[in-house]
Amino acid sequence: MSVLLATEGLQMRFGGVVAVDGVSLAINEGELRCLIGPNGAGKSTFFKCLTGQYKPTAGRIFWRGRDITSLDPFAIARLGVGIKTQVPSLFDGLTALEGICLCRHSSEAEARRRAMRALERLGIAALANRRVGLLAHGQRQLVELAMVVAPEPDLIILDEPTAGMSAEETSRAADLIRELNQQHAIVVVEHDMQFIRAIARTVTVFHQGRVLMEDSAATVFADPRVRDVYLGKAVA
Amino acid sequence: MTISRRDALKTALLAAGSTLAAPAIMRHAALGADPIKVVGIHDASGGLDIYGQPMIACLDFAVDECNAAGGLLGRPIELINYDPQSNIQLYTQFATQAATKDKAAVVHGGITSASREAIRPILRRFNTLYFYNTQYEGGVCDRNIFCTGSTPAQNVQKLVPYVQKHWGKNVYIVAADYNYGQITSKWITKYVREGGGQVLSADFFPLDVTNFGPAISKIQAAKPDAVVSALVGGAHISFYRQWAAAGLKKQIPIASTTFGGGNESILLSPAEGDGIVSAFSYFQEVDTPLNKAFLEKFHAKLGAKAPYLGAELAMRTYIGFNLWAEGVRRAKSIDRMTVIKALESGISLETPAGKTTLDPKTHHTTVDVFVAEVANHGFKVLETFPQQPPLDTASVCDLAAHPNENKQYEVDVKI
Amino acid sequence: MKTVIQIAVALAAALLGAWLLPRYLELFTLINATVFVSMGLLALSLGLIWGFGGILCFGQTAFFGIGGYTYAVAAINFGDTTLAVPLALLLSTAVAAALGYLMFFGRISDVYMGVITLTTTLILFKFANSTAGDEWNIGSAPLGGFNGIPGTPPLNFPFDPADQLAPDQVFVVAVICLGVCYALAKLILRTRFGRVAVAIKENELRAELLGYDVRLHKLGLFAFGGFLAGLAGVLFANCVFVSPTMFSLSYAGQVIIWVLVGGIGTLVGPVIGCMLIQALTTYAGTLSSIDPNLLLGVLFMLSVVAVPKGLLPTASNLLARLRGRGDA
Amino acid sequence: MDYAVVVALQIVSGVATLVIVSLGLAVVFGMMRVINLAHGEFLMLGGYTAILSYGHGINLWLSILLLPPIAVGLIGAVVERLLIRRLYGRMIDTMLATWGLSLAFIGGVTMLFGNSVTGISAPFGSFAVGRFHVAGYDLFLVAASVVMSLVIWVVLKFTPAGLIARGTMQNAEMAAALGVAPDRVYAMTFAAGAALSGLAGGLIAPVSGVLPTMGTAYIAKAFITVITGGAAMLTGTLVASGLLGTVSTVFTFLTTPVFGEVALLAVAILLLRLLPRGITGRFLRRAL
Repeated sequence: MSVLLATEGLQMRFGGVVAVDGVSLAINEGELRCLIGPNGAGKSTFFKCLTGQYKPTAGRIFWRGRDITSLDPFAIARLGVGIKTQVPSLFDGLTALEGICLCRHSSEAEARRRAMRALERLGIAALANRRVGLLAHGQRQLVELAMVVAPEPDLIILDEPTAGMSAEETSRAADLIRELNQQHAIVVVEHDMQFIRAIARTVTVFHQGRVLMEDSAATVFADPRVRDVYLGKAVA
Repeated sequence: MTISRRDALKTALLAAGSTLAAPAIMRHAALGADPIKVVGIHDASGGLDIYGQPMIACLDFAVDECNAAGGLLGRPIELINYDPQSNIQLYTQFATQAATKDKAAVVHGGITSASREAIRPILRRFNTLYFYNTQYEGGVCDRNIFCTGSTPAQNVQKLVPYVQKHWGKNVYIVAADYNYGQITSKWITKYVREGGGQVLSADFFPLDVTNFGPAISKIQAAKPDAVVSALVGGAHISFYRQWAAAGLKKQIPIASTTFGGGNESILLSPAEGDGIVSAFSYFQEVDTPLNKAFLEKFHAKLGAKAPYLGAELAMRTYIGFNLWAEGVRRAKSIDRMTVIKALESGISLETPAGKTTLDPKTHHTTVDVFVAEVANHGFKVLETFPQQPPLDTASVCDLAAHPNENKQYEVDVKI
Repeated sequence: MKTVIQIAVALAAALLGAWLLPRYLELFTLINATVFVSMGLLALSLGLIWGFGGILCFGQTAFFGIGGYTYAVAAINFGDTTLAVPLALLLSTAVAAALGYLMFFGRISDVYMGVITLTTTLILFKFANSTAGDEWNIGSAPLGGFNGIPGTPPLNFPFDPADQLAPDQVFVVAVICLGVCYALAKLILRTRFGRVAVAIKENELRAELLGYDVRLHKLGLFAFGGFLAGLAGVLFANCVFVSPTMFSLSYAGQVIIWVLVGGIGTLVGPVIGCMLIQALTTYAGTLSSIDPNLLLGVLFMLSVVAVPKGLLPTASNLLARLRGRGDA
Repeated sequence: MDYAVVVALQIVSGVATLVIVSLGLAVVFGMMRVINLAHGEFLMLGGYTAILSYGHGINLWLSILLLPPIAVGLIGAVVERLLIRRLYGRMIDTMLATWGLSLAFIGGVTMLFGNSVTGISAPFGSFAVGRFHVAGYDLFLVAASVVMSLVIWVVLKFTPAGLIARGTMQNAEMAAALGVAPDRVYAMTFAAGAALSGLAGGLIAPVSGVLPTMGTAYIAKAFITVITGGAAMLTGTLVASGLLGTVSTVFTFLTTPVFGEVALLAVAILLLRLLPRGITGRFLRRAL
């Protein structure tokens, strides 16, 4: 299985603060990777470097071996990366279907077909003609997921997809992620432990801008240091 | 408006005649004949109101005077005044309205040369006779226009020798940045060089500039014998104010081709204004019997509201209307071409500003020219030059030979 | 489907107006109407890039003036207006594209974009005002500074300089231009390019994350806005004349007010808003008792407080509520 | 040599004028984020207050320094209550409303005082620099701009009122939670900004003629200065005024006043392009 996305000594510095300090990791085709860590561990900053929203101050990012470090978000998206931000960003003025039809495609018909399929996959076909601005929070998250999935990207990156979701919605989201993982590689940035336990295979733990450890879910959850990191105790 | 019985009879006959000819026109009361429409376009507000208000007052006065004497051809004059608010686009709008909607017999108006050049093509295109009664940079050669104001060959040609005789050869020019300022500066340069002097520099200022600090410093650095100003409008008055504030009035005197056209001498305090010299074809202080009689009637009619006439512009509007009226009387018609031919037959009027003769070839006027100095909010006449012909325009324009000419000639001088 | 009807109605109205009005209106009113139409096109250009593209441009008059000046200078030099019009449109579009590149590829935020565009039109105003000297003549055409270029030749039939259009013919051309441009704008908004531009206004980040180069789309829409404003400038040059006031702060402000009063987010709103306010300004100009500025000023304040979303949207909402239909 | 001194003096007075004209807007727009397009007219009203009171025999210094700020401050308070209060947070509507306000002021003043240009002759006469003569009033303007800046700095930095105002602007809810009435603070701050503009109008009346449309000449420059200045309201405006004022006066000397203005605007665009959040968005970030 070839490496889809890799970072090498990635660093992001804001003035004196080093939010991401030399992170190197690799995501393979079809993999499901979770990036976890307490608030302020550098997860979201790392996410924004991957999506091109931030230009890293050092280190490099590769996509299928090609250096994409300085690309703009739109160029990265075109490579086949679906991106869902932490705060749901949608086209409130348009209907769900109109918004999703905007995903890049060859023709109108093609776009419409993909949009309908994405809505059905997410089980929200009924919302097609509803104006997104008027939908409930959970529904909006699902519409955004549909928008990300429609162009059938190779990799989907999600930043705290379960934020603001009820326990029941979170578990449904977990099933959804596992189902999507059959077709797309997925990277999830999250700190909600129940959700991670439900979907995780490989887990990378962030702590103060560095990778604390990276291993299978079971090993990571058993490790006392992870518990200390979350409780804010100093860690060796 | 009292019409004597004899005129009433004449009017009735005329009215009857015109009824047969064009029934549609009979909108007015059966007794009074159809009024002759005269349109005045002068800025009553905005930066140029200091010139416009006195001109409007004189035009109203002239029309009232004419109507009191029974109007023209037995018909009353109906004056329509438009205020373009110192905005050129409104000038074109009102000129179009005068020509196409009011169907005016004549349009008197335009203060800056910019506004004249904006409406001259329109009035020519819609065949409406146009009188431009303001002193300007000369050279307009167009059979549809009569320019009754003085031109550089009459005023600058008297002002510059005075400056060079009393103050010194070399001058510094400050002028308004549009065609009037640009071309007048060339004439000033021509006469300064002919007088053996040199123009050290010429600075041009858009009409809305009020801060002359840097310019005043540059003038001091150039050390001229005198400053010649062709500044225009309300905002530029602050130049004279700042010049006095910098205490330069005693060091470097000012002569101006425009100072006095509006009420500048009243707005500025004597400390700021006194001593400025300008040359025009009329000052309110010119002492001729006709001028005294005119001023008495003018102040009697308007009382306290009578504006200070200052130099030329208002009086030329009064004279311009009377020249047109004389043309209509000679032509016995208000048809444009007939009136133009009558005006070209050599008309000369004795006016409060002295004898004014219309030159057939250039449609300009031969006038007396006075050089005067500002003294205590008014003017003191220093020199008088009788009957100065418009030589500058005459040298390039001959409407008798080329009646379809439609161009403004410029003097060929490099500052 | 809705768009096709709207375009058909607009074109029909334009043709009807172009055919009927010259017969009934007096020459003077017709010339004024042409001024209103050219202003309407300018309002349409801002209505499109601001209402739909979310681009806050305070300097739409810059392209309006460039269109007018290029047309006048080219027409005087060529002696024939046939090539002058395309040149004017090309230049105003090019300048819009250049300014757009400077701003959008610099990822400038809204408020600063408003300032940069306002500054651009002010620079052009001050520059145009200072070109009275001979050294500013371009070929045989004097720029004329404060005077502007009074001798701007009116449009003539293609490649036939002698046959110049009469004022009523200019009116017909203007109305047809407005109708066609409205239809063009509506069509562009239906294409993917247009829909993406609207999406960008809704949420710029999401549009980019879908793989669209946001800067390029904004640039394209902004340049098209420059094209429309340039054409409006050419029409204005034919019924008034070209002068620095085309760039002035007062025009720049009025354009914004037409769009705001007419209603952001609609295309026909700004055009109606423009005609309403222009008519009111002209009417207010004739009143000697009250100063037109006072009247307009009070109107704008009231319109902001009472009609926040602009005339058209408020009217259409009212209508919708009356009919009980209303969007969910 | 003395010519250089004169040029330097002109530059300093050019900068001072820009500071005076922009400070009122720095408070209203810089702090309150209210786009006040009627700022130029507040200047004009200050100018008319100065002229009318001086014309009625009131002492020159009272009519320039005291009456304009009081009069325009009151007008500002009324305007804030009737109009601006409803529009906080709605940037575009504030812009349109204040544009209407500026037109209304121009129209109203034209109807009341007519349209002719009036003015006061500048006090202080002139003094010689080598063989040059410079108006004393220019130096007075420089002094005035320094004093105004100092007063604002002291009020904002050291007085409780200043602290409350700054706090409320940054987070009205939190200020309310601490027992401050945000509405009153907004009203006071807006009135203070208007008073500053009125004072500016009074100060520049002797230099430039006073007419109803005088505001339009200053509105663009003031806005561009405050925006180029950036986030730190006072320091930003001062730095931007220094930079833009110098550039504009130098170019005015080298070429014509028009190109002085064009140079100012061009530099502003360049600055905004290089520093998208203004000068103090990048440097001096912690300044007031």
